[in-house]
Amino acid sequence: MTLSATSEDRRNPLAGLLAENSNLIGLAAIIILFWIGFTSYAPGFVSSFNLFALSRSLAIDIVVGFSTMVVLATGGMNLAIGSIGVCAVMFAGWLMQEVGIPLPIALVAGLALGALLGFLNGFAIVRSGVNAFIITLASASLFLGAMLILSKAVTFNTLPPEVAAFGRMKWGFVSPLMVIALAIGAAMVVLFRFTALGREILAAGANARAAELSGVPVGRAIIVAHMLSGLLAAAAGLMLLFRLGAAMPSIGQDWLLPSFLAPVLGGTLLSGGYVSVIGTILGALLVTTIRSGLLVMQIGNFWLQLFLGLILLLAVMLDRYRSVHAERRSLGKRA
Amino acid sequence: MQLSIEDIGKSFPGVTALDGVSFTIRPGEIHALMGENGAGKSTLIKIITGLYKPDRGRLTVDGKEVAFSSPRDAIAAGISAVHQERNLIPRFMVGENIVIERLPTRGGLIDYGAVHREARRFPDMIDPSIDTHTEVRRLSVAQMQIVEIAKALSLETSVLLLDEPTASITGHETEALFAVLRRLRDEGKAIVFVSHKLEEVVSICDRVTVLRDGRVAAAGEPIATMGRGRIVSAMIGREERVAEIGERRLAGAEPVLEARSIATSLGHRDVSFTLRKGEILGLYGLVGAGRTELARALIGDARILSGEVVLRGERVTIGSVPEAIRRHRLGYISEDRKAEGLILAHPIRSNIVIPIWRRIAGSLGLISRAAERRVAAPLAQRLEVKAPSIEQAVGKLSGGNQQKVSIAKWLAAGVDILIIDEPTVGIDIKTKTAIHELIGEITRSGVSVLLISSDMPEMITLADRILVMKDFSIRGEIENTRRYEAMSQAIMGHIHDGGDDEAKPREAGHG
Amino acid sequence: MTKRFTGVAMRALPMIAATLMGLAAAHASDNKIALIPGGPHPYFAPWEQAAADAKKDFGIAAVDFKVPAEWKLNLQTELIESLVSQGYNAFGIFPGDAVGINTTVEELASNNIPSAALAGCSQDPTKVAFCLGTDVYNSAYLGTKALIESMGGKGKIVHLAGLLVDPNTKLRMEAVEKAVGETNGAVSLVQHITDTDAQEAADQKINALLGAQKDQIDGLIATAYIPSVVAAKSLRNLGDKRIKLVGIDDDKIVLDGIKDGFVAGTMAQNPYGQGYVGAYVLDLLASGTCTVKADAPWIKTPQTAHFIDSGTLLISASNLDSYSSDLKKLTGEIQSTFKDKYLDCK
Amino acid sequence: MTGLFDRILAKEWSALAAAIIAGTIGLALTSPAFLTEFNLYVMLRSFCVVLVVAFAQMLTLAVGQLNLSIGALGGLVAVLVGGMMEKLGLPIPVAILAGLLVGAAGGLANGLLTVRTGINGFIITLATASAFTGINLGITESVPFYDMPAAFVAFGSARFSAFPYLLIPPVIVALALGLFLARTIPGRQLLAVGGNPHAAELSGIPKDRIVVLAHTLSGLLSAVGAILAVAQLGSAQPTIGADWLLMSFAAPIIGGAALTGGHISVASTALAVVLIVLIQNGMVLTQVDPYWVQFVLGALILAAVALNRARALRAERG
Repeated sequence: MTLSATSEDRRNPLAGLLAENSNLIGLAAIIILFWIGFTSYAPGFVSSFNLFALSRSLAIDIVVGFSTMVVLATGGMNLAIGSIGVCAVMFAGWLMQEVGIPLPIALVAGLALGALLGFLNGFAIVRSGVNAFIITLASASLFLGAMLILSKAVTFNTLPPEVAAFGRMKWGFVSPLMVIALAIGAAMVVLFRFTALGREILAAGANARAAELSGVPVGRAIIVAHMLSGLLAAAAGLMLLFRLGAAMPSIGQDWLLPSFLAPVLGGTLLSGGYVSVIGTILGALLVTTIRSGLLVMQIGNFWLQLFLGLILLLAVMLDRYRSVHAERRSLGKRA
Repeated sequence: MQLSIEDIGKSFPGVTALDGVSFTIRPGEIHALMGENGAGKSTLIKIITGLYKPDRGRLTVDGKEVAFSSPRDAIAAGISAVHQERNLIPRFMVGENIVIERLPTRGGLIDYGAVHREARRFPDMIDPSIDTHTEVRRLSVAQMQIVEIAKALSLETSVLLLDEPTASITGHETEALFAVLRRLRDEGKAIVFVSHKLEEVVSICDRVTVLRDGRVAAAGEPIATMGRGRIVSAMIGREERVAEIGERRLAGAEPVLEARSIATSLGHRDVSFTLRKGEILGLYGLVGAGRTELARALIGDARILSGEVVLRGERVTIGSVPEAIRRHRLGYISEDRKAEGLILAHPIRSNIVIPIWRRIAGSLGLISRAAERRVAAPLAQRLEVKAPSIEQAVGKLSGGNQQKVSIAKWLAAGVDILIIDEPTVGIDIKTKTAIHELIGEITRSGVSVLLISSDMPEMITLADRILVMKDFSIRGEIENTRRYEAMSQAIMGHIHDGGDDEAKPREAGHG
Repeated sequence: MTKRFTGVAMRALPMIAATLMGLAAAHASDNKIALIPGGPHPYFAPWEQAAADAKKDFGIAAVDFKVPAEWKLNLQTELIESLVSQGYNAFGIFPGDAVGINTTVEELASNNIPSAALAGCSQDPTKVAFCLGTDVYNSAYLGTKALIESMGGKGKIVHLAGLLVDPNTKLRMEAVEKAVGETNGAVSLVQHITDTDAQEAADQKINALLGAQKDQIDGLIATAYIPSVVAAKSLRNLGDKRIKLVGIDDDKIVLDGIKDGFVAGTMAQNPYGQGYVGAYVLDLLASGTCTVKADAPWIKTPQTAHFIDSGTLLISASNLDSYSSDLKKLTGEIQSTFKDKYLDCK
Repeated sequence: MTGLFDRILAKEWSALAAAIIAGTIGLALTSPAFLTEFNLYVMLRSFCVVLVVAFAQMLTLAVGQLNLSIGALGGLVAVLVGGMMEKLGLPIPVAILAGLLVGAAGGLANGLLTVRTGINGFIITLATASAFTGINLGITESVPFYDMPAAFVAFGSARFSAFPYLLIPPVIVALALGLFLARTIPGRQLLAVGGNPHAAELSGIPKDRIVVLAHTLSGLLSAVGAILAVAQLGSAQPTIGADWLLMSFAAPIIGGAALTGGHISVASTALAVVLIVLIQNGMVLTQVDPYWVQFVLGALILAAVALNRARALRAERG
């Protein structure tokens, strides 16, 4: 019998593993290089204060990256993550401050709102068949507008003290928010590697028509992906709420670029069908490292925006090369 | 200008499309190019019109070798073509579409008066009622086809290639087109007429070249000497390699799938047939007969407007493909393996178990790769899928192995009614036979198969009964006597009924 | 960052300051102090000069003016955190959000890094040592009084205010309403137009307002930098001297407006003083020579119980040339009396 | 008669024209100030920049590309033009020309990167947008250039009764664009590539070069929009263009532009801009909460998309 399934894995599991995660190792190497460089230039970079601050903003960047990663899996996109995030935060803030709802219930309500708004996006995209870009561009301004109208853009800043306290908590030199982000990451790994739902989302992203004809309810998979994206955007927003200690209407407005940077740097394909959870985490780490490093090197945060743009261009080129390479590999032509 | 094709060869991963094709197209003649699906016709056309580059052999124009890297080069060398798929710009006017390569300008701006004057001449030849000012998207399919032809004519090249030009135009317009072609031929142009319609080829073409399985069955034979019968047999070929797939006890098998005068949103009217348990029901027809569309309607991928579908004796309406699979255990193997059958980037393991992820997953919806492997590996082994490991991306497999993965998928899904659409298109002969045996084997284990194919030998090998389809309706039903000669004549009879055919096949069913 | 606002008054300040401050004991200190605005805004431009002067006058190792790229609290927080890891050990901050800034301030305090709120206060309970800023309520009240006077005590006025999200805006709205209330009916407030502290929004709203109700309005009170500038420019474009305008801050366009009679006056704030005195006190706190006196003569405001007024005065045609030296004198007084009024020092 | 009515209804912009007329009448009745000369002038003036920005996006949409860098590129050009005039004291025409060149160069970069990587412009322009903003912030450190030459600022606010001079360049651009798309070869090629890329390529149209041309022109128009904005505001603000993204998509889409490319209309896009400006001005007059504009724009896009879907479905069935 020609098929030697089992032997392949035993013979060189390490080789298999290495080949598959070659780009993750590359990414990790770059990150380490930056860390060495920045630390040698500005010792303050690895001070416990900076590491704590770094871990806090990294945690949020990771979850924002996940929020886009889950829709990239279906080959779609979600421009409304910032608006969904701020809606969830303002809703939770309003519940806590005006209605007096205790913190845990307000958090759950915020997450539920995020999932609902994500569902609306997914439902509109599947039902109307219109390009995800337009639906989420329009819904982004709808959600943001609705929130601003209801809240009159007033910050909810007399929140229960636990909110700010949790934001400042320190476990060793890491913020508990980082632990939450890694927990969500673990959940993502379980979703995409160990559940039927995750496989259906990836199949819908890789080839929607073939998936449909194989019995995968593609419409449902896309809607669920957008619900998850909304949920994660709300989670990121609420984590920011802890960090800032106040529910502010300006949350989430600058999430679009980092939300693409982290997954794309990490290897998630823009065309859909492949996600790398660890890649997204490393992608977010690289972006946060560079952000913090530039600040510490007093290059001034004005030039930061330029660097982030160039990095995304580089990541996109890398992605292009990888997917063309993967395409050539999967079509049998020797790369 | 004389165009000759010399020993052209072209192959794709896992299949040789063209194997040493040579014939010559002389000026002042209409040269028919015929052949069954998968005979290599469309690949040859793409080579002649510069879309593909041949692996071996060469094209010569008046003896000089030419090489085309793009359609532009072919046009420059004097070869223009009307392809099957639409190549018009929907929101542009007819006139503009025709002369888009050389829009006349006055003072830097496009002179639309000149555009219409210039473009007017060509559609008028065929259908004067077409106004060059209307936008193409507002035209009927027939009118669009005429504009495509007009566009090719407007290039005034010395060689004009028409791929199934009469597929969607009426008899009256066909006559007008033939008159134009005859006039162009008399002006010394060379015309390559690619068509399935035997009676059209016989009435207008001077010579015919027939392709079969990538090789030339008849090279530039004058139509007068060939005659209808010899053309048909050249197309279908004589080999008697009818693989033995063993007898099946069909007597008294109860019907599993019945269509009672169903009409669909894709254009079927009053289609009825019965598929019995363990039977292979053949559905034969040419391009555009509506067979794939019928399959899509049956599995819930298109709407059934009227009539009844009865599954295992019970009347059903199937809303979606997932429902067809999960609730009715009805599967469909698509003709376009790469785009609709498989997920190329994903490994064999997951491609096989896609339909049953939900079933393998526990209550929490959790699956491990090991669980998938426990289902996929034995199936891949049983179907002898040649691959280094089950983690191999399906895209890296040969056509034959990909089809085996496709079949393994449906075996995993445990469907007992399987619609198979062109199972062995683009697959090498050796693997083809293995797949035929495989289909035979699964029917013996109780699966009923609706086989859609335009590969005559395959149909006669596998099918118990054969329905002949044309223009979205069933034209006849023939018991399969497995005698190749009689069966192929009978089938072609149904397809080409209406012509004054010498060898009128007697009604089938004679022993 | 080259200075943008090279008004005559500005250039004179350092020389005068040096002479007046001669008496302060010049003691070298190795503190690194950072003055951080909420984001880029012309109001804070004088902080850069104030930082340089404070460094020179008080021999401080470093006094730097660092601006977040945008008006976003997380960018301001990120910048402060980064500066801490670069060794800065005292911060003068304009809070991006009155409450949001407290989490960062508490973190600084826990690393015993002193911080002070400058030009705007953080909401109590807060760990900032003190809040040195303009008494916005008083400034808006005096400004509205001046406007009413220039209108002859009667007519309709419109209030052009800054961002709704800025707590100072609410105080200014209340002050305007109080001043109008005291005319018991002679003067009426048509509406507050808020969120005009961005150029494009201001331009669109103020022009639309003038376009629509030019004839029904008699006076404009602007309590934010950018609307004052836009209103001055619009009135000049309209060639309208009937509508009286009292603005805020001393932008060249507003000062020229006063000179040419389009603008009745403007409420000057004292950004230079806030930066200069702020750096001086933070240096003392950072080196531990002094601590803040609990029972000092603090002013109590709705936001904080540790408020110090950095001074405000009305600039009109009369004191157009002398206002900057008046402000200078005011800064000198606050700085020299600060130690014994508000601090216990070793 | 119904034939004529049907034909008008079929026209994309029929719904738009109706909405505009209804809006105008409504506003004129509710607030007397609406029809005053100065208010019309204010509306027309704010119409200029939005129109040019909408045309910039329309051009990339014509070839089925999405351009997210219009605002960022505009901001960069604004501060460069402002800086050249204030810091380097360059004469106005030289600064404007340099600004237009920078805009075209930015667009060219977008086009080349998109064609070279084969990825939709969306991601490329998302990255270049951040790069352009980065350069803008790097140069200005967010501090605007205030001292614009008097003639330049005067042009920004000069008017002849209700007609602002600022409206002249946008009108010229609109006419030129209409002519370019209807009567020039590159213009028709641009629409052809958008309508049916494969057919265009088969007809010998250099697809890649046309996509680069579309991006370059889009960059150029972003620069025009930026220069008009600087003239209107009288100062070169680094934040110019920050809120152009939604606007640049809303107008062409409401004007019936197909996202997949190939179908755009200068007239209906212009009408869509009129409608948007009308709504914004209306809201200021009726003292409606400013945040409603954001909400209404999103709703308008969805409504336009739904209308186009309905019209497409009806056409399919009809």
